[in-house]
Amino acid sequence: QTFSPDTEKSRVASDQLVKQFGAVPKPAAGVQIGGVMKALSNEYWQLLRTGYLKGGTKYGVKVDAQAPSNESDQIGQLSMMNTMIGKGYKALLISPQSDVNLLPGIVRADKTSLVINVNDAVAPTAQHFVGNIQYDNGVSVANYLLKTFPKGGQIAVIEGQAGVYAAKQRTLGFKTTLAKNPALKIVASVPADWDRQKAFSTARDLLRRYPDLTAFYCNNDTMALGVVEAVKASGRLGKTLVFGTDGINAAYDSIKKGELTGTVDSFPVLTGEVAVEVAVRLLAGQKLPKVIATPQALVMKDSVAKYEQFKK
Amino acid sequence: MQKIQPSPKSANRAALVERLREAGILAILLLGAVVFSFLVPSFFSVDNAINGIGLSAAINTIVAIGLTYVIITGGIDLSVGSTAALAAVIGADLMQRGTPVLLAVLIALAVGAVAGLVNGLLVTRVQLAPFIVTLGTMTFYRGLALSYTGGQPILSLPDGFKRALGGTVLGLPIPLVAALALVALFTVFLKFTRTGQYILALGGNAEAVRLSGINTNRYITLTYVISGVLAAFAALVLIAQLGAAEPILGSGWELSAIAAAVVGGTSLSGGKGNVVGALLGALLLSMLQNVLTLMGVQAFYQLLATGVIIIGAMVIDRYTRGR
Amino acid sequence: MQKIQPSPKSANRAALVERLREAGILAILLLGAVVFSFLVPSFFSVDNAINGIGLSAAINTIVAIGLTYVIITGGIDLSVGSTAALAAVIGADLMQRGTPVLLAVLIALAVGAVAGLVNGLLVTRVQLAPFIVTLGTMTFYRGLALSYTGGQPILSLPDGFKRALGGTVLGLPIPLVAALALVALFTVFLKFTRTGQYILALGGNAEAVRLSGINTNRYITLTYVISGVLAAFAALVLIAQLGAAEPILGSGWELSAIAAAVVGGTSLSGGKGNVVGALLGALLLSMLQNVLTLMGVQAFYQLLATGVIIIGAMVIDRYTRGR
Amino acid sequence: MLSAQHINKSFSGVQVLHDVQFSLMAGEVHALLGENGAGKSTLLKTLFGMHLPDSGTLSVAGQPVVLGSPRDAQSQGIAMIHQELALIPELSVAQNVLLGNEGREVLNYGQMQARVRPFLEQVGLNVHPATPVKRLTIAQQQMVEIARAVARQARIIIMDEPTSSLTTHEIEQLYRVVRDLTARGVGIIYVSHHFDEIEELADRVTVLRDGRYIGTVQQREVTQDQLVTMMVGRELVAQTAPPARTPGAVRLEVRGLSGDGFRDVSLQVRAGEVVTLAGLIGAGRTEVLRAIYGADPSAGGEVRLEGAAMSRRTPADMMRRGVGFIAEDRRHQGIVPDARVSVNMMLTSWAKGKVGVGERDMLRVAEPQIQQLGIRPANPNQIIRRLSGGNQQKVILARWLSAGCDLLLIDEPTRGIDVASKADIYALIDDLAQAGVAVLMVSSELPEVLRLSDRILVMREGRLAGELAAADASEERILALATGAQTHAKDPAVA
Ligand SMILES: Nc1ncnc2c1ncn2[C@@H]1O[C@H](COP(=O)(O)OP(=O)(O)OP(=O)(O)O)[C@@H](O)[C@H]1O
Ligand SMILES: Nc1ncnc2c1ncn2[C@@H]1O[C@H](COP(=O)(O)OP(=O)(O)OP(=O)(O)O)[C@@H](O)[C@H]1O
Ligand SMILES: [Mg+2]
Ligand SMILES: [Mg+2]
Repeated sequence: QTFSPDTEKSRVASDQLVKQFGAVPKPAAGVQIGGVMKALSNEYWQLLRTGYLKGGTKYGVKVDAQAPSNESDQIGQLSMMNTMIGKGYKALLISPQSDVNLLPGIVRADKTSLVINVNDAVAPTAQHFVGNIQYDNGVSVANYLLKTFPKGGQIAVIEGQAGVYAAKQRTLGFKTTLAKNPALKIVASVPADWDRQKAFSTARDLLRRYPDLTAFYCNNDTMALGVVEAVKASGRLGKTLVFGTDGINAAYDSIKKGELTGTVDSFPVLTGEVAVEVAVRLLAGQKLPKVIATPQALVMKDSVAKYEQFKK
Repeated sequence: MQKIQPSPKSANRAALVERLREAGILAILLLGAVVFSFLVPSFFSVDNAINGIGLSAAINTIVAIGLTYVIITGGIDLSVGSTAALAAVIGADLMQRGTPVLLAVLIALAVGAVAGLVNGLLVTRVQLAPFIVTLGTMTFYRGLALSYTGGQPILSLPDGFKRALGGTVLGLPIPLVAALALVALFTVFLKFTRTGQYILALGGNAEAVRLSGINTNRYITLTYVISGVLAAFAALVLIAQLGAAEPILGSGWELSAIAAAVVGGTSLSGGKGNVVGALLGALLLSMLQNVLTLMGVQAFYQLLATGVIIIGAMVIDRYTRGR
Repeated sequence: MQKIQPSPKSANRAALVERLREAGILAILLLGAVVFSFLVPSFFSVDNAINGIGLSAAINTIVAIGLTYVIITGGIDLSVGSTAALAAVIGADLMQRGTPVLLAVLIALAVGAVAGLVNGLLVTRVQLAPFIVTLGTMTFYRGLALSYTGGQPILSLPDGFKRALGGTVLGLPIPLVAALALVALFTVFLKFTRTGQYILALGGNAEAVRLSGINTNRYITLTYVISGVLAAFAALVLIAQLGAAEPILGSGWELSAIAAAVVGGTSLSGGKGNVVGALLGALLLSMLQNVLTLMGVQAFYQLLATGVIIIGAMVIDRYTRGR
Repeated sequence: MLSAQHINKSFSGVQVLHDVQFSLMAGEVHALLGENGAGKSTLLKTLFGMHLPDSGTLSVAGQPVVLGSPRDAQSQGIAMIHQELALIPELSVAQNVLLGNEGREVLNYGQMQARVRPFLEQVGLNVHPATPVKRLTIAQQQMVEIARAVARQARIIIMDEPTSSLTTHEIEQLYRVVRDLTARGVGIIYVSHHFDEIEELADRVTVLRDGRYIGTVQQREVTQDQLVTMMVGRELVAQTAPPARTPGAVRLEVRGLSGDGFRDVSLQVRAGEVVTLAGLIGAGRTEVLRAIYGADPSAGGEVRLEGAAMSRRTPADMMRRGVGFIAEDRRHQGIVPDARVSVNMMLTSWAKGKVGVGERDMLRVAEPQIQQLGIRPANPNQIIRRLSGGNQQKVILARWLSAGCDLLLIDEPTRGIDVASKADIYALIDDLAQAGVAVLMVSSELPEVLRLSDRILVMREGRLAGELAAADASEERILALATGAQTHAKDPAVA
């Protein structure tokens, strides 16, 4: 009964929007769109914000995006949303800190402004969701491993904060897919709370216990970069693969240096642009499917160049 | 000799000076409100006061009342956020399974009470430091809440419950009304009951209270129970607003509530504190957040501004009180 | 008359009892180590002890030393994590721009010192509560760190720096060696210098020390400076290992460090504390984390286990000390 | 009605009470005498359930009892006035008096204040019952403690040095209270180091020495000298006036000093001179002393040390200029309770760079001081909190003696100190003066004032009321100045 973009039927890929719904209509003059971000302390959210601003310029609307000062101030974020509703934005792009903390804001905004849920926690009552399919993040790394290590190996998962939607789905997608080959064994799946330092020391412990570890799959890039340092310190660079998620700049740099094996880029800048586009279309009265899935791709050393253009 | 004894008048004057502490923050609050009303166009509105400031202040106030009690005895309760989450998911789960709302609410409050009782007993009977005890239970209760729901949120709460705690009465949102009522109740309780007086006395000089033949352990434990129950109640108010309960609810509550209490004049070394101060502290912090958002201040600068304003308010408070 | 005088022997016994506090935790550490060695195959190895537990405890130990000093005077420093972040990004930025490593390190430490000095002056000169001051600066320094880098991590640190603080000496990781050296240094400083004695006495009764003609403000401020410098140093050690400095580094450090100090026998009400205890406390917490990771305990159960073990260890400690 | 037999008590292996016995009859005042550290407080604490004796029996009204906590003792009708004040500073006088005895759960302040008033009147404490206790002087707080014991309606009241911070006027009040109580059949155990009080009040006297029971005598049948001999095991020769001294140059000059609680105080103290501020409770003497030392800010006026003006003084400045200060409230302003005796003694010496912090350095300084002042137990490593009150006071004196100073400000130098030690301390102050140290002290004990002072400055209501030279001084003249009464017309309050 719960809304999950990962399984939602009413869904369209963002690159199909123009094909299916025509060119982006011109918004009325003076339309303002507000962004309620999750936080700005992770580069991912900053890139998303960049996308919003870019989208605003591109489609001719003014976008203000704000973020609470830390990632676990749920009531604070709700107050922030309430405050922004009061300021009279035509559409609000919200990235809730948890699945439920912005629900009353959504109800309140219903009368005055349109609400679009942009990544990564999912408000079950949101009318529209723009973002990548979290479950698929895990799937793409698992598929790569299935293909590369058909004879099997030992895999460790570094999870995000316990109980968070993105962490759950990414891990689930990864594990479910990987189960196709029982020889690829998940030897550990432990949380590091999105934190570089924790990921680093957890990975060191795991490498000691499983010195021949084949690969780490990490729920985000910050943790993956911490894991890379642990792998380097254990002298296993190149032997133990490390995959991250998000596609932040630092992850690209690391991939280019040959340290991080790959990251599932969900193109935050592009996502931000799409979110603004979707808002503009909806404000113009278009009927869009409930979920607009943004692209994602497993970026590795050989494909860095191809994807880097989306970073601007 | 008569002349040099403190007269009743000067005793009243003393009480007045004590009250100035609250007045100081009230003044800062009002001053802030006036300044902001000029600076920020959309600040001065009933809607903003209620929805922008009121709700977050209400939850924080309710939690801060309990923490004020605990802190007055010289203790601390870091587990409030986790207790809140545990009570919320158990209560919500029961409602979802069809338990009558009132019963589910009572059970949730009881969960809060038990969580507080465990803290209290570990502090008084086993004589562990409150910080360590509640640091441990903070983690433990969170683990309980998460494993209880398997990490999933509980989404569909009965409308009756949502209306009862999330609605409005006389145009005022119930959370705010509840917070104000609790402030009144616990102010009276602290000042006009024997128990409240013992709690105050305990923080001032626990040994002296024990020598007066009073069972100090009982009263210390009681403060943790109060803190647990109020955290549970705050959680219920919140989930009624949100319409859903999740096990990660309440993280960071301890810090905001301690901040509200301390800004409101409660001393972390115990013996001094008042519930109205906690309310004022919570309002001040919420107003700050609200104004910074309205002004469109970016997150990084919000942090800078928040830091400066918290310290600034305390400095003003310090100098208006004199000395 | 002679007979009722405690002999020097019994005085030594008293000192011994004081030391039992440390011994108690040491015993728990060893007991834990034995139990876990049987439970978890890869736990019992020199490598795991040094590189698994020791290394991850190093950072926390360094921060906890500073907090121990602050807490002994009856204060608290919540700003260590933010101070660490600020020092780290400034130091890293300078290195990235080609400043000589040693100079950049010194500047980063100076940033920590200044951050601590600000805390200390607000506590002693303006006489605000340490909790509020460092809550404010915790927010403020974090805001500074974030705006300094625009929220971006600083990635390319010179290899010389990484090797200097992240490498090994005699097969031991430098962070661990540094932590142990600092524990020794600050233990000696506390016990065998005038300043250390004043810091201890201050926590016991600041007014008595002030009336003995001692400039208590200076010593209190010093503890905050020490805390700031050590937080900055811990940050440098961390970024040398991680190879990157990010402005959100260090969040939550205050809680782990306070926990290590308190588990190690430092009393939050001041006057009592020892640096070796902070080391033992940090080791205990790291061992716990290490074992849970090695055992592959699921996220939710890690929380449950952490809570139970922290409290359990303190209960055992309590009863082995007797009384 | 109360009897204790064969009481033994030891703390961490050190025996403090050896086979002690004690009994109390209804309506009697039974004084307990002994030197500092003799075990008086310890015995009383076992009677009040604060310590369980290692062996021995207690009985109340003929029934054997086990007193495991103060609650048990209270339910047996025992109340206690503690040597160290046990009040809650933030609560009002009324709340403190009724603490644990409020009756109903919901408090009615008006009624509580009304309930308390008669008790305050009975002890002669003229403050509003709503005043927070922290705003009272120590003496007033002591009277609150007494009122509290009275309000308990106890059958047995234990008073552990109730007069150590009272002046003559309150002591008179206390006598009256005690007589009221005994007339109603209440038994009182009374500890004091003042023989005049014992003479005035006590029916029987029990003497302890080194934790041993020496004997119980009828007060009327013994002389003071006999009691002293029982206490200290030898005879003491009492001196009543200071030795002849010739003061040197002016060391401290205060001109027109004003502040909280005092106005326009001017005085001088010369090298080798002992000057005392005398006066009634609340006359502002403590405030003057603290303001001179820079412990509190002053509102106006001037303080000069050897001619040099000390404007913005802090204790640290004053210490560096050779000024010492011993505060009135030993527990809150004197000792560092959880630190060792040696550390407590060294604080100032360290600041002056006179000693290192090595154990051997500390012992080198501490041991002679312990010997000289007769501090017991003679163990520099004991935690000071575990010392008897009198011995704590000696440690604080030792703090300044070992650091050395040219001007010593002492507030109540012998609060809670026994006769023998008092004589030692007087001799010590004499020696200091002899060595050229200037001493300015506050004392509420008139015999002490007369015994020590070269000059006596009497304060009344925050102002200097007059000055007496040692030769002209007498208790009557001091009191007359202190109360503002004419020299011969007796103040009814003092009578
Ligand atoms: N808790 C304790 N631990 C160790 N020793 C103690 C403790 N309490 C008291 N003592 C010791 O017991 C002895 C008796 O102390 P007590 O306080 O009974 O003396 P006192 O006769 O009341 O002296 P004073 O006249 O100074 O008040 C002292 O040597 C003291 O140091
Ligand atoms: N906190 C306070 N606020 C206002 N007045 C005070 C305060 N403390 C003391 N006073 C008043 O200051 C005056 C002098 O106080 P203080 O008792 O300390 O003088 P003193 O002569 O040293 O008396 P004592 O013999 O008790 O030491 C008194 O009138 C007292 O009531
Ligand atoms: Mg005594
Ligand atoms: Mg005085």
